[in-house]
Amino acid sequence: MMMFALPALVLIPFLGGFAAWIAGLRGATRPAWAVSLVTLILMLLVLVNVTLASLSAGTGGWFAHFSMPWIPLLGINLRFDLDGLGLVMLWLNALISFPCALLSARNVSERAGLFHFLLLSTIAGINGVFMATDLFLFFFFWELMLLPLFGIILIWGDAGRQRAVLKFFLFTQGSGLLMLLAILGLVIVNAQRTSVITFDYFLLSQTAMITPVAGVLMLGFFLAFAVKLPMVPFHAWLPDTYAASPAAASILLSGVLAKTGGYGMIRFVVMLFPGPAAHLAPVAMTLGVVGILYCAWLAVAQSDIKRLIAYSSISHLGFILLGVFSGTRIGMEGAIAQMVAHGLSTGALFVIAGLLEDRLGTRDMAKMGGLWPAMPQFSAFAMFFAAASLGLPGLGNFVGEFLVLMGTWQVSHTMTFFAAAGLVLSSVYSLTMMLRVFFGPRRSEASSPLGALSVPHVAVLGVAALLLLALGVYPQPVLNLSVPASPHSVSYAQEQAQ
Amino acid sequence: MSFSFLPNAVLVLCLGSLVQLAAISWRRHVARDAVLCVIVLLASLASIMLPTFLIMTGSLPLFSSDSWGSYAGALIILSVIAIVLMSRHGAISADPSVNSEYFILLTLATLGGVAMTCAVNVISFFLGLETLSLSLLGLIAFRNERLDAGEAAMKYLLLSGVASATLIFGFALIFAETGSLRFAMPDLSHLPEPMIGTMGVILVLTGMFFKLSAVPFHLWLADVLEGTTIPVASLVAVTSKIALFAAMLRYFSSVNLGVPSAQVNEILIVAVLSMLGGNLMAVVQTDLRRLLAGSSIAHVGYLLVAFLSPQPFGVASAAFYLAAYAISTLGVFAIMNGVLPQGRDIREWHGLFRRKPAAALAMSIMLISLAGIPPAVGFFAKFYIVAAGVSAHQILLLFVLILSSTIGLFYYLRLILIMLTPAPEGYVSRAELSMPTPANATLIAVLACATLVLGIVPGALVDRSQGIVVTPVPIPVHSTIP
Amino acid sequence: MNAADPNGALIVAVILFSLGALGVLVRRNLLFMLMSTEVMLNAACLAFIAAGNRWHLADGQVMFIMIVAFAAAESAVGLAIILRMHAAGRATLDADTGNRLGG
Amino acid sequence: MTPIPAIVWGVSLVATLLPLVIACPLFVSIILMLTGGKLPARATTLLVGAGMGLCALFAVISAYSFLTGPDSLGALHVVLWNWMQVGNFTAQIALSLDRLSLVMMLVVSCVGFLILVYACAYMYDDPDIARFFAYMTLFVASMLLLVLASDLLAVFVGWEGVGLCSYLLIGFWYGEQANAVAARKAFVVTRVGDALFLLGMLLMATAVGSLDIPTLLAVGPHAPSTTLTLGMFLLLGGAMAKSAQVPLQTWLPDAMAGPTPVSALIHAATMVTAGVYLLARLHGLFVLTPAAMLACAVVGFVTILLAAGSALVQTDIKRILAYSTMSQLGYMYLALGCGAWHAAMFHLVTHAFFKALLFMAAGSIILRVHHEQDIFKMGGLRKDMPWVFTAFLIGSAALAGLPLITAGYFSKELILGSAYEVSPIFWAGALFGAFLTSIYIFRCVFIVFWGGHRTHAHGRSGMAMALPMAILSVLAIAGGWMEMPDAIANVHIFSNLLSPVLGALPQEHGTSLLIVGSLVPIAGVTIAWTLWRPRDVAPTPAESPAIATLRADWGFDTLYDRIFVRPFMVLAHLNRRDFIDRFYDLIAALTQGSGQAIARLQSGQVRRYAGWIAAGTVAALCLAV
Repeated sequence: MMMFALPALVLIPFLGGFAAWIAGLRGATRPAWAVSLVTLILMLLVLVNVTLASLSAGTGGWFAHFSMPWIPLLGINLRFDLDGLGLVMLWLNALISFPCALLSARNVSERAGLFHFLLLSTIAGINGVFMATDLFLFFFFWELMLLPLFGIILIWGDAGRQRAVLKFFLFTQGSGLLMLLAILGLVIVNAQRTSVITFDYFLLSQTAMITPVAGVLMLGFFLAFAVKLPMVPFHAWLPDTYAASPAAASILLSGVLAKTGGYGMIRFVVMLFPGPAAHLAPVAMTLGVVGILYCAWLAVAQSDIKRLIAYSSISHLGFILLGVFSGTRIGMEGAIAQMVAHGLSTGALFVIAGLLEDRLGTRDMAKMGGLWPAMPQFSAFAMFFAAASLGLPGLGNFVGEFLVLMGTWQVSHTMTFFAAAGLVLSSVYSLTMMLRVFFGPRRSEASSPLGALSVPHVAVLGVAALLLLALGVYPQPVLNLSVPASPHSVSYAQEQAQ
Repeated sequence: MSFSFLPNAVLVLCLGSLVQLAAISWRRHVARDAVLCVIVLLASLASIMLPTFLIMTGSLPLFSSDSWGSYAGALIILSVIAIVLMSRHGAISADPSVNSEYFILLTLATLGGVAMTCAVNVISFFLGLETLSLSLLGLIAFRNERLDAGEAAMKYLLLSGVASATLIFGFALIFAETGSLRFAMPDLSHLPEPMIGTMGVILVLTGMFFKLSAVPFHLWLADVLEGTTIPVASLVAVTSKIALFAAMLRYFSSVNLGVPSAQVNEILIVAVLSMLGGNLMAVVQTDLRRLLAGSSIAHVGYLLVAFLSPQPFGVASAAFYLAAYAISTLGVFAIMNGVLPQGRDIREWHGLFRRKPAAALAMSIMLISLAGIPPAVGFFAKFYIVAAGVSAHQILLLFVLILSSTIGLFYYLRLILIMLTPAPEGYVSRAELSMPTPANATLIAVLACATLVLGIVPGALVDRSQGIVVTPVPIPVHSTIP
Repeated sequence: MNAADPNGALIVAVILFSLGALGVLVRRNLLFMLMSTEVMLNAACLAFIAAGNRWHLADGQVMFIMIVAFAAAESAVGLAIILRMHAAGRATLDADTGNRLGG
Repeated sequence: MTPIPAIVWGVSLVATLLPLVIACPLFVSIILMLTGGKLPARATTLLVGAGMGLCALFAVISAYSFLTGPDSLGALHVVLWNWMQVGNFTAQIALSLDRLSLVMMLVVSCVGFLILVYACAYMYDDPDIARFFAYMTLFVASMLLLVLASDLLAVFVGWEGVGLCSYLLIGFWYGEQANAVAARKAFVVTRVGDALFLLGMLLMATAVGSLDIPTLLAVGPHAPSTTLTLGMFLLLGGAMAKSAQVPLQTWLPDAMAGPTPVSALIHAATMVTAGVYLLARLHGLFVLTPAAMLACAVVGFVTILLAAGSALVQTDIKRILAYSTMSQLGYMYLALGCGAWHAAMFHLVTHAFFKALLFMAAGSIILRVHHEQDIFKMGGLRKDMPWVFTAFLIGSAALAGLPLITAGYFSKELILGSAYEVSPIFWAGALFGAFLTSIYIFRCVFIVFWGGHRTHAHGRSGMAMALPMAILSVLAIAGGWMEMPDAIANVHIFSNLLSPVLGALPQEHGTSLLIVGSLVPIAGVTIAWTLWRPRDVAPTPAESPAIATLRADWGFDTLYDRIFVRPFMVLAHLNRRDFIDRFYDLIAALTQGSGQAIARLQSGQVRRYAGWIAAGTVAALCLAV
């Protein structure tokens, strides 16, 4: 049963998306919405099933495996494998996808069917990325998940979306082609060594260990993921894109899509090319620290709330880079925890930003101010997530950042020092946001009357808050589960493969 | 004493054109001629699969039939069938561009193309080439009521005249050196005056690059595409290029392109120029056809990457890429023809997703395929080419390819973006939407499906293309001067 | 040198070819440009004849005949097109003026 | 490796009550948050009173049963759950009760209880009362966690939680921009310290492998001394920021923007003392790093004088108290620096009493003179509010350290004595500080309560406000009598209580110091009387540039603004469009340009096309030949 669970995780959302599209063809919003919710719930159930099976299999190593030939002549298979890291990422994706579907109900009025189709196929693509262990398949999903997002941003986005979305696509695709080059290089090298053409992650990992050109190949992977993460100086696409995206898209982008970069860094850079990655580490970590400080600094100056959150998000992602390349287990775990926590907190912040834009009709914080009395409940949520994103102990982000810093400390004291300075800056911009939006005298006379929160909003924000709290006070389950399995650890899945 | 085949397709097409002529001379009936044309093409397609009927013995082998030839031939015939399907636009009598001769010319063009694909002798190659270009000339000039058509034809005539002359002069020089008309690049090292031989090869390359419209010999393409009807434009952009690329591949099949030499360097430079030039040119175009011209130039550049990458992937990837390119480009042209015949200015395409969602969707699929994004076939084609390049360590070419296809993404995506967004204020649309004919509609549907299916399960086509081999023509050696 | 000396003939052919090319480049009258292309083709013919002579092969003559045939067809079509353009309202034979395509 | 028996939650009475001490205020806070201000004011106040009462009660009970219990000399270790465990690093959520944390717990819970009762009356009419108490109780909860947590990382949770709550409370009246800004400032400045604290923890964790405080104390001494010193300096930095010591003191005066009970609770009794407590908790490591101790002493020394100096010229009653807090904390740091842990803790306790008292009194004054805070607009309040006057007088006396009758006296004497041990300079400075203290506080007393009316008070403070003040007044006087020098009376309750943890009390010095220390405050009071005794003309604040600087905290604020804040913001705004982004735009422009150039080749002139073909061919030929 486990075998077919993995492809099901890709197929269910995709087919569900089709169903939603059909349902929405007659212009009705409700049915499409309902269908996509049902689909997500179905996906969640499968995921739960997989998780239970994996937990019974015990932590560490590879839990599940699926493989069938795709293009046999080139040794390309439809191969999925699942390890702890992938599982945690899948969960993050599933959790983030709910608000996207739930909250879209109000701000996607027309062509809802199409919207849900695009949304669900994005989610399917992301699921695929987190499970694919055939490099061609991985690349296929990697490119595939962007396309529907392109549509979502373009159709339902805000002003300036054309430029933003083109930028987004050129950056990601261009870097993706570099990765393609690296993949093929690895395959060819492997073919020359073993005279067998294969795209299998596990088989290639053997070659990746020993080939002299590993450094160059790794660079191709690294750049692709660095753009997606994003790492300074490849971050230029992100603020524009986040700002121009509709709420659902920016939630998905910041919540999950950025994490695919971190995931790739772990699975295809550090795990596949340990040696070269170690050589690259100082550079990568330096860039990570630079990103933390530089983008936090930029965030302070933004007047568009979405741009502020976007820059803050880049700044936090710097910690992931730091942790992944610290080369210590603790740093790696921290990076993973940070991915999850950041996904939740930033996603929630984008929900809030989207709602503000919804209610006030502007993203300019100069036009806001003194909103607390107008929407106390909502403001309290905002305060919570702002606190989370400035790394308040007891909330998820702190666990991630602390572990990352600890891992970094064992490598370099100065970097840790500067990263910690980033914590101070994060408090500056988070509180500046609170100050300019919610505190101070009421400035937004022009704004429409601000009603209470809708039930879905409360549910979404509440769940996110609870999860962050849980992750903050008792992260152990996640830390235990999310251990990335190395390609060399021969698991029963692999034995089945041979 | 060597055998020479007369490929079935050539035979069938000759007979077919005769039949068509006879039919016309009996009584003109456009619909019938169109059907006849399709029948002839289908027959020739079927005949490719069959073993060769006619094996004549002679000292002068003109044609060989190998898998490469038949693959390219089949591709050519299919593309022409597609063109015929899209040609029947509007009421037949109303559109003078579609008369009986039109279909004969199409058949002849096919004949020329097929002949080129399997020619192993300069004579047969030249024959095919000129049959193709003369009938093209006729087709370009066909819309005699339009001044543009005339101008386009005139330009094509003059320039292709120059190109053919250059080509044939090159052959003459080589013949003078080697004393053989075999259609294969001579081994320059064993010639009395290698310089003349090299000159000859360079001139031949010039002619070929012109027909392929590779930078810097590309300038005619945009004008011609702009000037002529859409079906003919697609004939120029797809069929003739397939034919010529097939012939070129055969011409160089006997030499190892891995080792650098004058002509290899030239091809390399031209490939780089074409990839960059084509995309850069397309980025700034506002006329859709000129944009497509740029894109097709760029794709020639990509093809040359495969061309420069030897076995195992070289030929296979080239074959696959030809198919992918043909499908997507024909698709774009078919949609233009069916939905927005006057949609020259890209701004005409604003908001197509609202007005004609299905067509817009199909168009986007084609564009995505051309841009090389999954799940369209173009993605796998590009992947295949890059694989070939990597296996041949063509680092420079690959980086140029990545750079240029990133540039290329820009305008393909911008088109999709335009179709998704409503027209800007103050722009008055001159083109009105038209309903595609059933034939055209089916064509679009088939091509769209093919694009997606081949993109998701390319296995079958890969197997086919992996099986392809180019039987190298024996290299003309320098026989002693009596 | 006798007329059959292949190298001499080749040199003549090259000169002829370049003349033709030059003609295409410098002449503005479409007719003359057409004729220049014919000149280039004829240069090719000459080269083939000479080469055929050099190797005592008939192939040269074959090519010669074919090229001539092609040249004839090409010029015929060319003239037809020029006539058509004239009929369609292009007043001049000047290649540089009255171009509508391009840019 | 820990010498302490780890007890799992629920086996013994203490182990059961200890978590509840934290849980009570926490639950109150959560309830208030979830109800979102829908509760009526009365219900809210009752809830808070009950919650805090229970908290204080549990604290007292567990304290009692601990002291009477078997391991009253050691510590009680209650493991709640494993927080995180990665590789060889483990962090636990565990509480540990020893005599030190016991004292602190009692102070926090009991004084906190009193202050919240007071606050119930003070804030009763505020529409946002529920939010206020949600923050307040959450604050108490995190402070208790800070006090009781046995793992440094868990301490950090409380540490930051306290910071967040103070941020929320300072900005409680967010309607005014200024309050919100002050709140942000307070958080950011303390956050600087927190970052240092975090780095210190990282260093310790890597050196020792655990952040469990007993383990640290046990294993830490074996760590290389440089590491230890660096770590201690970092922790000291964190503590200084929390305790508003120079040079990180600038946030405290602004923090008076919050309601007065907030000032009483946070900026007098509890939060600012967290740093002192932390250092006392780690004294076992602290003694090993003389450099850090010296630094600590110097910081305290400087702070005493600077703060006292600017307190001398303030006009806002709450600011006066704020600066007095700073300088009193300076005494504690001086004591810590001199290794006089008992003295520091003792002063911490007494200071909590009288400073809370002072703030409460000030609060009731402010409340009854229409939120007027400028002392020069008050006057002659002695008759209007005798009880408040008495309370304030007692508080001031304790702060000034009037001999024998006040708690402040004894604790300060203890500090002065130990300062003298280390260096007479410290002693002299501290003494001078005491002199200034008595001057500025009695300046305030004389101006506010004597002289003619300049504003008229209304209403009277209710029972809920009077009672806590009464209790604290008693403590402010009698609190000192549990620890007296032998010269006066041989009472050592406090030091005996703490000595199992902090070691024995250093031996006494001559009575001469004692006498000097007793005379100085009296001299100060007399000077204050001569300067500000009631005259026919209303007193006015002396004005001069120097005094203005003094009043503005010696210009630290403006200095920081010039050096850090302004450049940072200006540059940020210059680069708000992100020059890296601009760079990519440049690339795009270049592409477009070259595209234009290439497209321009297609002029439509057939001869030019032919020219290009010829050129290409010729080029190829040249390349080939």
